Amino acid sequence: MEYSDPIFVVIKKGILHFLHGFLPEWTVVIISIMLSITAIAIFGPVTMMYLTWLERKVVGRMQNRWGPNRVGIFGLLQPIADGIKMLTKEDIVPQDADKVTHFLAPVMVVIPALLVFSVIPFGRGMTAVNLNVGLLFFLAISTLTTIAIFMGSWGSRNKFSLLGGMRAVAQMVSYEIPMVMSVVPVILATGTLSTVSIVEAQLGGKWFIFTPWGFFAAIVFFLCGVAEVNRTPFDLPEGESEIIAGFHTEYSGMKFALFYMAEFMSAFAISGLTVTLFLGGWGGPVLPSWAWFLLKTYALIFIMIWFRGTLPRFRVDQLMGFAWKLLLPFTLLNIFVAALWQILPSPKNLLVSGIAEAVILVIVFFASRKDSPTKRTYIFAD
Amino acid sequence: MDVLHCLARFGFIAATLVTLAAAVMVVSLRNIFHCALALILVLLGVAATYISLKAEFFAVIQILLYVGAIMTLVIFAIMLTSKIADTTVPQTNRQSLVSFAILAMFDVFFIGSVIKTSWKVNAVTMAANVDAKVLGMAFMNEYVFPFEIISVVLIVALVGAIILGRSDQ
Amino acid sequence: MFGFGVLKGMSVTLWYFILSYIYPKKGITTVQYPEQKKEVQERFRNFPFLVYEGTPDNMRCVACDICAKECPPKCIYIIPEKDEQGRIQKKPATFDIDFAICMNCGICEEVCPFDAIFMDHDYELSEYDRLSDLMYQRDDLLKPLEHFAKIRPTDCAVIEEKRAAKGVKGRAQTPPPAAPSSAGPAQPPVT
Amino acid sequence: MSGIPVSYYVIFSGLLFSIGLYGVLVRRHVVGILMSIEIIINAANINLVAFSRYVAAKPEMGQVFAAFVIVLAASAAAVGLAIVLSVYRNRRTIYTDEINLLKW
Repeated sequence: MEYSDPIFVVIKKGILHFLHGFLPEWTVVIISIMLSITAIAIFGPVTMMYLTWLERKVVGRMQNRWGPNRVGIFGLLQPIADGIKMLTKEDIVPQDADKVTHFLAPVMVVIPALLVFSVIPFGRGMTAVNLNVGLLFFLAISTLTTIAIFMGSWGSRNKFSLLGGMRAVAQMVSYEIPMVMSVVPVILATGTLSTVSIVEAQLGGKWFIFTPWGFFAAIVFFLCGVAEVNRTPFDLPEGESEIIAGFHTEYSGMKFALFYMAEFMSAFAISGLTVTLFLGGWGGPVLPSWAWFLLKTYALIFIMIWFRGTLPRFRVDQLMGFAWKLLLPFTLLNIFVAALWQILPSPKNLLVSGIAEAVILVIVFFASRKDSPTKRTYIFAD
Repeated sequence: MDVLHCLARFGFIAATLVTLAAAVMVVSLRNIFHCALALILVLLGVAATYISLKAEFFAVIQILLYVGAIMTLVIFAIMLTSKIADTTVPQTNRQSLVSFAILAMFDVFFIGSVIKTSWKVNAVTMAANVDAKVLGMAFMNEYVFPFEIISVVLIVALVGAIILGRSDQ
Repeated sequence: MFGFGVLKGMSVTLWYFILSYIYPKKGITTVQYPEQKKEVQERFRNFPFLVYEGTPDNMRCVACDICAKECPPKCIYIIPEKDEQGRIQKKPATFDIDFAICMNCGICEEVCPFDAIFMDHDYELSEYDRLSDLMYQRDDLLKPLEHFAKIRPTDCAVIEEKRAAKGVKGRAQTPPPAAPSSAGPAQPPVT
Repeated sequence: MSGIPVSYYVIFSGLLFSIGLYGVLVRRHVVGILMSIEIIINAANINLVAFSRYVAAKPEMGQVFAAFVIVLAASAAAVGLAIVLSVYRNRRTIYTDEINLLKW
């Protein structure tokens, strides 16, 4: 398949070529880096703004409502109105709060959300940094969010914040493990940690989601990603009906908006990484590569919003049990299935690994069910 | 490209200074939670050092393991134990002045001796590319026995930690 | 079982999502409020108003103060009119209702022996100042009997029939939907 | 990176080590001591990686050892924090000079 450079790459190359005429080489290198950073720094917040719009629209439609439709046509200016409102709101800091921590937390939470964009391949040649450990970089940087959330929750000096923060940390640490484990088969198949190489290994329709192990690994990875960014049904850290707003109870105005921004940008990044790992990245016919990437990513984001429109929140023990009893053993065994797929010859491996996958799924499912807590008996409610 | 090298060097020195300042904060701040946050900064600075040594894989592992796992554990332990924000409790014992003097003397001699030593730099390893594949090969071929031992140690430690940390039924 | 419940629930929301595009009438149940308004029911009640017949001078209220006494949040304030000798007239000089306090209970309507005060259907009353703008004076509250007949035709017919049967003189002689020109004499009813 | 001599790294790790050792010596809080130990381990790791890059026979050797050290640090942290928790549960204190049951 022949791919030409996407338009954004052509523009960047043109600018650099123009500058190369009269500037020394090192400034051109710096400007090249700056251009990538600027593109991400613009793309991230704009994505966040329109994801809020999209989420409100889609959830509204699912709940028999129109969603925002007042500001601008189809409510398209709603994010800007929200932004103005957020910026002009009073910034409230609790009297007993740990001022430094309380101030730093929203900043710290946005940094990893922006950093992970640097290794996502948005299109052919459209990766800001082609790290040879890009995948691990993504996973490592996204763990920094945990610390930032905990800083905010502890710095607020509010018991609901602290509860939300503790829940966030417990949940993120738990879901980190099946997430990494579900990525291992992909590394096994491609033999690389670079996101760009992973996408290139899937070109020509050899998407990993079409393999038995890839299908389940993609589901597990996506579910863990949803849990990592604290979205419904895993939104226990900010469960409104239980602990007010969780870790961002004491935040208002722009600081709250930063938490929100981090959540949405992480949601986009997780969807983008799922696309990169399992759905063939930017590969696809006819359309330009970045359009394919955005199409697939927004399809996954739609699924996230669909979850939010449908599912109720997990209970804490269900949440932990799901991660440790179902997902973790399943992803561990999934690695073996992926190894089977790798070593067997081509037509046989589909059958063998498919059967192995089904057997493992059934075993893990029933093993985890047996241990699940017995049905509660209500003594006083009857 | 000389300017870029200068910038990289400046960045490394800045990261080093930030790391040292954060390390001082870890041992001197009164609020133990702030200490943990400063320790995270130290670990990130050490990861930056690894990147300057062209050990990107190791830097990422450092962030993933230390910041993601160990620091979360430490913060959980801090939360579970004590009154953290109470600044009236003294956080240092009486040895602080003595140990400060001894360690300062140690540092002076140490830096002096390091500067006087002439290091034989190995040009081959300087240029070598150590990525995840090379490390994996090393783990699975030459160092496979220590690798297995260390995994057993880790499992034993985790089981022990669970047994120790479990509340008595 | 086996997570199929989740899929079932998700198919429901997806169906409504699609339905809202292909058949919005059923898929979307909200009303676009300032442009579209829902028809209020006839027995809907909001803040009270005072009834007059024909001209605003010809009001039914006799300043008996019963509604002010019965009002649970005490939002009604009445001063009867006095003539030159200082005798109390059967007409309010001041009839204030503080809509910021009124709780729409409708007790004033229930207790009024002269059928002079009724609950209105108007609910768009927001103001910028709750102290002065929501304090409705007598002249703000006065509305013709035809308004009452229009918003609550059933109640109006029953009440006016009863008044006619009781033989209340004067103001009840005109059938409610009639033109204001045929209003009765201006004599205050002797009760 | 070629511009940075190896002595920079050694001095850096030496300073980090002495700061960590100071923390171990003077901290009263057990978790503080554990955190200082983490600093010391990191200083050692910097040395391992730097020497493997500059002077070792094989470039991956130091990193392999540093990985072992990280695993050991993780197990030490896990066990240490579990001990801290059980001590706190039994004695209601985590200041080292107040935990003197075995002192004579």
